[in-house]
Amino acid sequence: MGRPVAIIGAGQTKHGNRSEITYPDLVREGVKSVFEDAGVGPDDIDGVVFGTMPSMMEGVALTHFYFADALQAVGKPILKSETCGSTGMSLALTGYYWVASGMADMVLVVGSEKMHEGDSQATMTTVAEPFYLRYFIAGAPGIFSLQSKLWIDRYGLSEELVRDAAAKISVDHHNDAFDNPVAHIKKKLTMDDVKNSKVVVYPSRLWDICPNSDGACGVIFASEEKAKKICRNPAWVKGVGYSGEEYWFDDSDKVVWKSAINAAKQAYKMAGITNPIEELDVAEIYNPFTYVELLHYECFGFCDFGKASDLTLKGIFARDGKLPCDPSGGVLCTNPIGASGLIRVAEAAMQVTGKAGDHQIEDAKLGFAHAMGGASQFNGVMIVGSEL
Amino acid sequence: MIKFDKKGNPFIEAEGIIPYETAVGPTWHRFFEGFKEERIYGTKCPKCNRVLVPARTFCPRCFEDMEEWVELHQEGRVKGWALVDYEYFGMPTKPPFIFSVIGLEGADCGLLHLIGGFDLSNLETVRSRVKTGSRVRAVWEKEKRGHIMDIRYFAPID
Amino acid sequence: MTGKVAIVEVAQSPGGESGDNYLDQVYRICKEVLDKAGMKRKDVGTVVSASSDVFHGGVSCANAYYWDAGAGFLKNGSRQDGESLFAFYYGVLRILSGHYDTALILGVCKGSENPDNDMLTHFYTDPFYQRPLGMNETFAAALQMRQYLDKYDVTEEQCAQVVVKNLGNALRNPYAHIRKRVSVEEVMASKRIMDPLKQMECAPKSEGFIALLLASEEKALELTAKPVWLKGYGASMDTFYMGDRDLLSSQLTNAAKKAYSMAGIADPKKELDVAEITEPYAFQELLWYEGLGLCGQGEGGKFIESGATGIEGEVPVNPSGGVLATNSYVSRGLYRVAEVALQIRGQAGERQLDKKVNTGLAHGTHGFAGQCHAVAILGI
Amino acid sequence: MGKNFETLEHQVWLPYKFSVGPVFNRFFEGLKEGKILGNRCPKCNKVLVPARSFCPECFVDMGDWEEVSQEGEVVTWAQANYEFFGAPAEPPFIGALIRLDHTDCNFLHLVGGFDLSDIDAVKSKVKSGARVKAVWSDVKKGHMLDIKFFEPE
Repeated sequence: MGRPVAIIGAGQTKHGNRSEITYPDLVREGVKSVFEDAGVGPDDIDGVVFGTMPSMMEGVALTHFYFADALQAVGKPILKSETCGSTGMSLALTGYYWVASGMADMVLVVGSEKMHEGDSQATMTTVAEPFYLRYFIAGAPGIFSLQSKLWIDRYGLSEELVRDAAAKISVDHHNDAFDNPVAHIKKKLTMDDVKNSKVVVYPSRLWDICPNSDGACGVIFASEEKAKKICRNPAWVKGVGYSGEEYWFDDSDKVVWKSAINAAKQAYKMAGITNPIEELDVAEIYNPFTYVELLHYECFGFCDFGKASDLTLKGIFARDGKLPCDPSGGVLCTNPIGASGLIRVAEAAMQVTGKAGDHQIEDAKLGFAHAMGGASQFNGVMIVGSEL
Repeated sequence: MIKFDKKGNPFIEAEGIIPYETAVGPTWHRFFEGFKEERIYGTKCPKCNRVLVPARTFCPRCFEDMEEWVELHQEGRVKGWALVDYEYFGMPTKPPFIFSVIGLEGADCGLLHLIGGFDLSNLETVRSRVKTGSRVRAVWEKEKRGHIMDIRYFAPID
Repeated sequence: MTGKVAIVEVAQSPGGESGDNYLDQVYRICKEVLDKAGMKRKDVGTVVSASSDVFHGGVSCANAYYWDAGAGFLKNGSRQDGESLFAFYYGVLRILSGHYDTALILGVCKGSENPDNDMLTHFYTDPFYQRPLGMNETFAAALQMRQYLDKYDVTEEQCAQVVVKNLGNALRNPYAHIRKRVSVEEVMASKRIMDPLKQMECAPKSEGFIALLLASEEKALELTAKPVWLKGYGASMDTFYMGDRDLLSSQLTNAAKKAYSMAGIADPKKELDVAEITEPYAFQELLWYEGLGLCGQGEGGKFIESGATGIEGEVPVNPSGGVLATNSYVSRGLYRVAEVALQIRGQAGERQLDKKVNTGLAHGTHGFAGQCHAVAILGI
Repeated sequence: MGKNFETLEHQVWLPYKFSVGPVFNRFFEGLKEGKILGNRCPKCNKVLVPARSFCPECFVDMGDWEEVSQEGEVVTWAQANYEFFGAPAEPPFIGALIRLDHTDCNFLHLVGGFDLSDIDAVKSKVKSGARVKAVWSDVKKGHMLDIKFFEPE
């Protein structure tokens, strides 16, 4: 499967409301931070990959033009990947394939979003075509809450049990975020705070839902030869997967979710993983909604279908559990959408190289990163490890 | 003109309005003609035999033309639902409303539409009226314009 | 290159306005390319498409919408924004990585659903400086054209000749949008919408659904007797603000240099049998001749006048009629690739060049005055 | 729009709040005072206008601010004779790249202040290398069009 590919650096901006600077300056902050982490500069880069949410979110179309300088892409080939919410993972995959193909030795991959400049839910409505879906979709909270409800009702579990599990996810992640210096929302919450917060789209309440964040993330992918020369401690891409299904929401089952199952399967196969809960040390799941994180545990084979709530309440997926999920606080606490998927990869790479600071999972050697997108129809996975 | 937010950060406001004109094509045309007669049509895949609604030109999985039109029942069961209780810029349907997947009899995928016809202001009332598995039936607008909202909503059948 | 990738089949839609539904058009073009290759949807390795949200009929996250129509059901795929040559290249990378042996490359743009390109390209601007001043692609091109005319011995009539040549070529292309015989005088007399640019020197707004099937060396030889191989690729981005750039010395030179060096081309004028160039504004074809090294700097006008780029010339440029005939904005780069591939395969119908075509060049550009260029070299 | 087949008309309509940042803010403050501000790259020493937060070429933060000259030379220009979305003025008007004296990039703006109805007359006045000078609006709001246009000398 092509050449081995390493991640030799990852950098993030401080995420949150970044209305004090322009969008190109935000992108540049992300680019500078990854250059600094990798110890390389623009001259070392063979190609640039960039992506955001659609033009409607940015208010500027084809943003690779606008950010050409902030990306230091002048004179270089560029690829502009965009797949809605999974954009960040699609960016990472583009960087991976570019290096794996042998056509570049070092690729700078950057994703960004400045959500305080646009209107995220009004933009999400334009993801829906104007004949049918547009009248109902109600932004991301609409479609993902509907998916959550399908999942909640599937296994005949008590609503209280599932509600508690989702509340625990929220409490834990908002607390985890205190140990992530770049996270956006950090908050001490109780289970009751979450369960009594305002209904946005039932079953999702305010604290079940991610914020709008401004932020950028950069990751540098490199060939084995370059990585070994430059970097003492690179992360290695062990497995990749991506899968998508039909556009219209209920054409495929969204509970036993094929695109999620497939994406993980592809990545596990390539990484030689047969028992993910035993073999993985940490996972960064794209979790803009609490319930959706639970649903993914099942689709990724971290547990049996219908068991995610139980095991979550037992702490299996907590920071000190068997398979810590989203120790960074995840998308639930920080969501600059075009960067969010790439942040998952950056975080997983930081974990397996021991660079995650206060939210480091001890001895993490194999990390799982994920993003989802489209009209709840795409899933992408990248598995990174400390060993080639 | 430059304004300043609460923290003193300068910004400019703008609105982007871009007009589009989308070709309807024969499949949507026929589907919405059916709406004018209060009929809901799906199409059947010659290969996998699934009936999909709204009607399609092709089966997304088998990648074959779907030429057989099938009229569906106007009753079905709620497969899933969510109560939308927030509003944003340019939202086409005003909250509160129930966004739902309805499994019409005779169809192999759900139809996305609204559930309504009763008071949506109280979550507990809503939860008692709508459950996954509840039976619902299409309620039509009097004036039809060949549009997805010619069905006003699906109402629970008690 | 680290391996070989071939174009196995090509399917393209006509550029004129049609009342067909968008998704149906995407489905049919994919079906056509698969039928030609004798493949089923499930046999495709990966799908990479190109589309841009503002050029996408008002539906954003474009590839979510056409994912299944684009043969993507349960595939590992991706999408490129802006330039369809990017999607072509990304498909090549995916094959070279060893993960896939086939890739379906899709370019989609239904111009008839969109407002005019001036409005859409206006959204390329930053909100503070270039937007209040009304910048768009036509405005940028007019500034570039004036500088070109001023600096070199290039005449407006020579620019107009590009329109005459390309629309003339389009008469033989059943897929072309604008097909009519025009004269230099007519072009010169058309409205000077953005002086020195004239109405007839600006590309129209077209539809374009196009699908290419790519394959690894082994798979290609299995699928076709006429593989067209990718020999070289180069792309290069310029700085953003118009005022920071030398509008006459574009990144095209850089992109072409990379592509030629990969393909082992030393003298493009001699070694290329055909070139398909993205020329949304007539004079740009002349300027791009220079960037591509087909003639010297400032010699684009004389070069077209010599007939060298005519259909029977030394390096015929845009036998398809080019972008002046069919401007399916996002997918126009893939249309260039498709035409070169068809010429090499001898399948270009009435517009087939009257010589053996072994090596050809496809060029794509987007952004103000060619902010970004991509060049692909194809051959037998 | 009116096509000869069945269509659905709709629009994308979205609100934006673009962060101006300190550099553009200062530049626009300058415009309000009738000044055109640039800044200098500490590495390549170029003066860029409008002022930037970073040098696109050197990728370092820009250094000293400078009020730049309000006069310069036309580098290239085009005359718009049609209406288009986002146009800064009713047609006809002239857009141009202008090299302000002692700066190192071209400044995008309008050229005007004289009769544009006859293109040959225009061409005798506006050409590459022609000297132009900023003419300001009476009311300045911190906007690119606080400079009305540049007028040939």
